[in-house]
Amino acid sequence: MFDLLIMAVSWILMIVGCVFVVSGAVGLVRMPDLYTRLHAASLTDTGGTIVIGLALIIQAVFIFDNNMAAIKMGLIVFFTLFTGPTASHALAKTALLCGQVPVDADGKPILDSPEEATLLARSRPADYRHGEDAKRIEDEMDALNKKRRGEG
Amino acid sequence: MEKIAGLYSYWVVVVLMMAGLYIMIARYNLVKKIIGLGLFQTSIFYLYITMGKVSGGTAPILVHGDVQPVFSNPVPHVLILTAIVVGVATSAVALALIVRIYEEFGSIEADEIAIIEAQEPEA
Amino acid sequence: MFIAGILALLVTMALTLWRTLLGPTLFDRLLAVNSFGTKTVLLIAVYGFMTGRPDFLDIALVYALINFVGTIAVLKFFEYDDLGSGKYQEDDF
Amino acid sequence: METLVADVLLTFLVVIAVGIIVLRDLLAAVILLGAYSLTAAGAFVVMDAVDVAFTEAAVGSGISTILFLGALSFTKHEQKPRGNDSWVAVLFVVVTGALLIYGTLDMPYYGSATSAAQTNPDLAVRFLQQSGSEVGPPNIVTSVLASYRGYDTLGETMVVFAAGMAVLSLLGLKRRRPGLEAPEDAPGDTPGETPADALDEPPTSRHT
Repeated sequence: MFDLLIMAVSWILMIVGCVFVVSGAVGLVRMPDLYTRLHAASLTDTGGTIVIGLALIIQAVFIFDNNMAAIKMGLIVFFTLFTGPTASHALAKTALLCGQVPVDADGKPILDSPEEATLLARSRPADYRHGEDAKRIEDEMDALNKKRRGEG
Repeated sequence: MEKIAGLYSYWVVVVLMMAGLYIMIARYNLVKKIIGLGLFQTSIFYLYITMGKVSGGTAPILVHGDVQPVFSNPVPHVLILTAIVVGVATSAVALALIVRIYEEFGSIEADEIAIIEAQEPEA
Repeated sequence: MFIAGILALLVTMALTLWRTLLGPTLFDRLLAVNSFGTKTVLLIAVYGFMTGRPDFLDIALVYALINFVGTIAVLKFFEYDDLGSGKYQEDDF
Repeated sequence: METLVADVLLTFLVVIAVGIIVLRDLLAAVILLGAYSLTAAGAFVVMDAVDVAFTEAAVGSGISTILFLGALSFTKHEQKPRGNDSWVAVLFVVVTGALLIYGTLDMPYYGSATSAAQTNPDLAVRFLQQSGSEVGPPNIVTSVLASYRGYDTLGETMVVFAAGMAVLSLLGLKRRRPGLEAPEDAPGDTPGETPADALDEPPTSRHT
């Protein structure tokens, strides 16, 4: 009875995970635009990994009686939980920074120019690419030091 | 049919090898040539590893217990472990050479470099 | 169960590979390759269980990390045209 | 099933290789090369070569990609859009490939347990049976690598060392040649800089 339950649960998790990854791949192929593809792929990647990982952990603990494998699988799920969204975020931000303009449902660009996308991606006002941020921080530090010296 | 199934992996290795060779011959871009070299190398690794596989075998790691499983052949694995590291060392030297060539000639296209070299009075 | 999972993963990998070859921009390719790597990790894990020797999950773990690091390295290259030496000069590229 | 997985992964490799041939952008080719190494490593797992898969994933896919990106960051990353697909090269490659395929026809089939490589009493059989008692570690690849073929590994280490020295001497040392004056404020020019700092020097070129 217990074995049957275990098998049923891991089967269901495995099938759910497979549905996740396959739908994600279909979305990756069929979606019209980089950002929509990113949306399709990243969510299902992480979700599918977690669900399939859970199925495998259940198998490892109850069927294979191999706790080390379960721990390793748990680590894989844990890392994917962090690295998947991080990589997607970095990808989207870099794409925007490099001037990839998102489009709306009709395929019309929602921004006027690639430069606007670049500006949108820069959450900071200064152009850190050419070291102006560093210069600003240096100036702030100098001001702080001067103040301290004035006090002391 | 049995022949196709049995020899498919070798044929794929040959195709990969030829893809690498084609890139090395037909592309003038030096970095692309090194990428072709990488393809070629990996296909050779593949040739060795496929020859070491035994059907129904497992990785050659001894297990405790009375029932010993069938193991695949460990010798090709050892040879290829060495070859992978040496291959990356080769690519590293080649890429360093390319960077120097780019500094010298301002181009990484083999034919342009030949033209530039021919135009110079003396090297 | 494992066989079903492996078949689904192989189909998925084929689809992502298709997007890799098709992808109009480099970002599409990178996204597809990243997704492909994740599927490889899952494939190795499920394959280990299918053959009854799930001791080799370390490799899947290494793949997951290498995949992430590789993606981030390429993205960094996109953003700075450089791997971050900090001495970037616009006119040189 | 195992053979099917291996064959499908091999087919993926062919598709990626075709992509590398067709694509003109070098960055795309490098990304695809990373995917190629990762797929190859997955196939190595399927073919029971776990140590090789480990090395290929870490070295082939990780370090090699970073090396290529580093090289590209010093150079240009577009291939010239030219039709340089010469028929001579295609013919040469096809003929060579046909010869190689002809050569595979009498090879033992994939997974054969009775081929010469599997049954030689001095190689695989001996390592499989005796390495546990002769050397010790359960991983036979480790025993062979470190003990039976230890000199091989020593030579490998020497090759890697030589390659490191070669890269350093190509890129790391200060350049002093007539006709190529380093700019006054170039970072590599100040004395006391380490070679690693000089690596970051932007490319100075006569022709661009």
